[in-house]
Amino acid sequence: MNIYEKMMSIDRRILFVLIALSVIIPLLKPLLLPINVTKEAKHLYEFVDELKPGDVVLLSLDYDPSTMAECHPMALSILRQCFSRGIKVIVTSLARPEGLGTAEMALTQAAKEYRKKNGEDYVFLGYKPNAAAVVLAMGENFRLAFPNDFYGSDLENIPMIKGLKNYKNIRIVVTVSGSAIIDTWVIYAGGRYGVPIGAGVTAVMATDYYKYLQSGQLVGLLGGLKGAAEYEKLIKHPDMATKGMDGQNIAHLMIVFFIIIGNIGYFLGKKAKASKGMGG
Amino acid sequence: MAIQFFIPHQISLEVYRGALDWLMIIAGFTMVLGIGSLIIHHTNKLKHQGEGWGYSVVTLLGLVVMAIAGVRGMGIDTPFMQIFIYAQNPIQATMFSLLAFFIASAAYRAFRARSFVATLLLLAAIIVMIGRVPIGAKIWPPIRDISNWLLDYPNMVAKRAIVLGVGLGMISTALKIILGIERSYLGGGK
Amino acid sequence: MNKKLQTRDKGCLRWWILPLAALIFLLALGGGVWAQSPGDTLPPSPPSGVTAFDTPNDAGRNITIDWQLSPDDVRGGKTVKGYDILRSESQEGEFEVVGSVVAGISTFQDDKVDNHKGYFYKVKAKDHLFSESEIVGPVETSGQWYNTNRTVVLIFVVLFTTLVIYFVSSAKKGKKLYVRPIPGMDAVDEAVGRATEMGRPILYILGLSTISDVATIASLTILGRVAKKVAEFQSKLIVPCYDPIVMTVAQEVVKNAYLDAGRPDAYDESNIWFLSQSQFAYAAGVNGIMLRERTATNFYLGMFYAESLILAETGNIAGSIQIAGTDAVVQLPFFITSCDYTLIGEEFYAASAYLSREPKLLGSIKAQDWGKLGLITLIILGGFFASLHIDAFVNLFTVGH
Amino acid sequence: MHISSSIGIWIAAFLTLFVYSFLYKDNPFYKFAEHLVIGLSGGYYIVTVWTQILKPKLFTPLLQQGNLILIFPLILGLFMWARFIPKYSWISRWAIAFTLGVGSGISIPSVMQAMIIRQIQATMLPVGFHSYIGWMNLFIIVGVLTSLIYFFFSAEHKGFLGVSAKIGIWFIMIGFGATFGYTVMSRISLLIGRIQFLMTDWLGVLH
Repeated sequence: MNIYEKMMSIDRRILFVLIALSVIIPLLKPLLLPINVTKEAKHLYEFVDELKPGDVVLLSLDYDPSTMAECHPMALSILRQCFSRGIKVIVTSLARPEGLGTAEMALTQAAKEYRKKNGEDYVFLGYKPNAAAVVLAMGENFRLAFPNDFYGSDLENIPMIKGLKNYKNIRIVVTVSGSAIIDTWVIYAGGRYGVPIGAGVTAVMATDYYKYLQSGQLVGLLGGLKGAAEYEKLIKHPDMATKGMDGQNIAHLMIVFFIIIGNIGYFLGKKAKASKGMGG
Repeated sequence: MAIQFFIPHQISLEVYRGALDWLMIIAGFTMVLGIGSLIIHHTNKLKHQGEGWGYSVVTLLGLVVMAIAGVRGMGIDTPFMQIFIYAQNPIQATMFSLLAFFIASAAYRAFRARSFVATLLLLAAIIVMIGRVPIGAKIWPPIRDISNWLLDYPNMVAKRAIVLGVGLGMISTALKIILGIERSYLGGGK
Repeated sequence: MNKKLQTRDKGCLRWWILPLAALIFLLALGGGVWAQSPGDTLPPSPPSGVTAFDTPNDAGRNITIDWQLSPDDVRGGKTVKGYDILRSESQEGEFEVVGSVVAGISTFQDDKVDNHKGYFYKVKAKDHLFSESEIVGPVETSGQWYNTNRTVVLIFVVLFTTLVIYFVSSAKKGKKLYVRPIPGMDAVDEAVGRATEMGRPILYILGLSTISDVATIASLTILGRVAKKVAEFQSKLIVPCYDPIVMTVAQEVVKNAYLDAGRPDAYDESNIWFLSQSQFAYAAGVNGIMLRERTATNFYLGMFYAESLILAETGNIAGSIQIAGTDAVVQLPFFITSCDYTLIGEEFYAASAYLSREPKLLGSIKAQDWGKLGLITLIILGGFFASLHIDAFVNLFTVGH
Repeated sequence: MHISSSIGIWIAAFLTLFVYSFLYKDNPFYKFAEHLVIGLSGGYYIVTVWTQILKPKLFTPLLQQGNLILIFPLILGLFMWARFIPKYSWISRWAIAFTLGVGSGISIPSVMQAMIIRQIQATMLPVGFHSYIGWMNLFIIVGVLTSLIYFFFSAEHKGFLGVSAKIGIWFIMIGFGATFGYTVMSRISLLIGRIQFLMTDWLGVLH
């Protein structure tokens, strides 16, 4: 076996270990490479940053466990930004019933950090099927879509909701989503009721939603783990996404390295074979 | 049903919703058919004590436990959701993350610059992979803009052309089914 | 747009409109002048020019109310906080609030009405005091039978249907139609031959979708041709299935192909079986087959998801000839990099026609090509007009709801 | 550094490790997790199909509200099951034909609208030679046209058509490269998510 063949026949398990290490080591020993902030993330941050204490934001955590890796850090960052500035938050989760668990996790964690009280500083409305109908109903009145909050209290008895009727009392809707539900928000809540919309989506989806940025239908957009890390940087509260970003960096480099090694082996091996063929 | 699209009238809307419901009901039965053949497959294995019949017990148990848990409702605190959160979801999420490893292995073994077009593909992939993470801008700043440009223009253009072609293909297949020209879904018997 | 006031008595529909509009206009004007005295002790000026009409292009049960903003409703201005919309079933009857909007908005849709029943409306501008507009009505709603917003879709569908029918019927009459060679499909014979020589089986994957997916249908057609070749060459064909219905259909397709090839005796139903309906379990199962049976050729034709990479990479390692085709755009790059031939999107649909040479399938390919030519022309025209800033052409293609 | 005391987290962590053990090679632990998830997802489907579809759409209206027309989809659904009995499997053709027929009918206008008309409208862009956007719009139009020409089947790819189709396939390949790149990104993020779960929620070595 010559060197080229060796280069082309590394056991796949070695590759697997390398990939795993390129994620694990940066997590343990963060390099904290600088993260450049895109203008899409900055616009969203600035919009929320300009709100006054007491303003209300509707945050819809429309993702489920399968896209949690990318969406969860975004949700936490936005909640932290709101809570740290005294902005009140209404939370819904409209994509799938499985999303209830992840939404509640994010909300309770952020609320604990900032000692915020359910019913006074935030409300968790929960999930109802048929997102389009729910988004439209909330345009008329929150009580129409959600007579009770997630924990079963009557909306009339929740202090924070008093005086809030529909999107007109909301400064911005932010949807963090792993699915096409973002279209529903943009078309119905944004298009029909004129409320500004911001969004956080997975990396795969991000390219599909630039169109809404250009047309001004979205205030800002966070794309994938990178977008989440950008937001963590903006609110100066680095967390999971920032730590994960190092892993993402190194793992991407590792894969590119594999492609190059594989191709060098392939070409040199072909050349060697060709010259041998001529000799024989 | 194609005609319905152009008729906003209530009656037409009800026909449409009705048909959608019917399709869903039939799909429901088909789903049961799939689960039925799953159960038959595994009970057969059990009966013959075939290789790995123990795993069939696991499958059948999982199925029964989940179905029974579902009887008690689907809220966050129910056993159904708990099993979902702590068993079904981690396994599924982990299986998807296995792809990260397979991509690495495929990158090393399969992605060869065999031809000019394959080289184009590889280069675009590498640029996007590096350009989309912070370290890329550190190594070579313009790569970020290049990768964004690739995503915004050539990527969008190619997708649009494919979608146009696929769209026409889908419509003509649908027409052929309605006109009774396409019958291969019935098994090709003439 | 058929915005119109509809009355209970359809016969007197037309002459109604003008006097009514004029009356509303005059009254509103008068009201506006009367109310336009400043000071906070006075109510805001009422909204004017209220119109109510059956919302067009819908299923009925919806009335749109439009009005002009109260003169006191100015951005950053003082008084008007919003409007209430009131409805009654008779002109003198009790009006009830059916909705309200904030200042600056001048339209409302009332969707809590019944069809074929007259309604009266008025709009109330409010701050801490309020003033009401004139009453308008009666208006009634009904569902419309044709959605004018969708005319352009109808035109496209009709044109394309005509094309398909024309070319299919002319192909049936025996007109020769050319189809360009499609990479991979010419290799089918060779691949099957190679498998026979090596004494190894051929693996055919129909994708991971249901029978109603276009990709699955195209794949079944190709399966028929491949199976016929396999029967002629007396090779072995393995088809592990993901969907039980697709499986039973595939069995019939292969059985018929063996019949066509004159070798019904060689057909073995146990080679086409249901593997699993779980994505990763299916992928793992197929991987096992590829490595154990050392398949000579693998076909991956149909709808694929994330498992495409696992399948194609394993086949690549096993050294099989691989032919893939799908309309799943996200999966295509993985196939392209690890398969010998990959059919992209529509190419995959066309392959079934190319292989089978059936005139009716070829006819529809021809129709699709003409369709594409039409699209290209429209894009060029559209680009041309848009460059000249003539937006009317581009707007022709806007489809409303 | 606190190892989790929640039983659920421990179960989830072990199942995660079971699945990763497949990377070394196929083994009983992986098989256990794999068979478990097949069973669980089967059960999950049964519950969702029943609570979301069959009960609200079929049995409640049929039995309690006497909506007798729903007997037809019930029968068609049962026809599907005829596939189980080889002798009567032809009956299921009716159900398949109905499903496909109605499905095709519904799809034609919506595909025409979403995949064709909206897409060509978005391509009708103003071309200009004095601005970046103007040039890029020209680029988009040329790109879409040449890529579409690649999908011409009834004419030989020679001469002008050949050149266009060749440029078209370049566009398509670059597009696929980009898709590939960000698919990698997503998958790596998922992996990071799982490893963070193991290291944070379970072992507590990170916080």
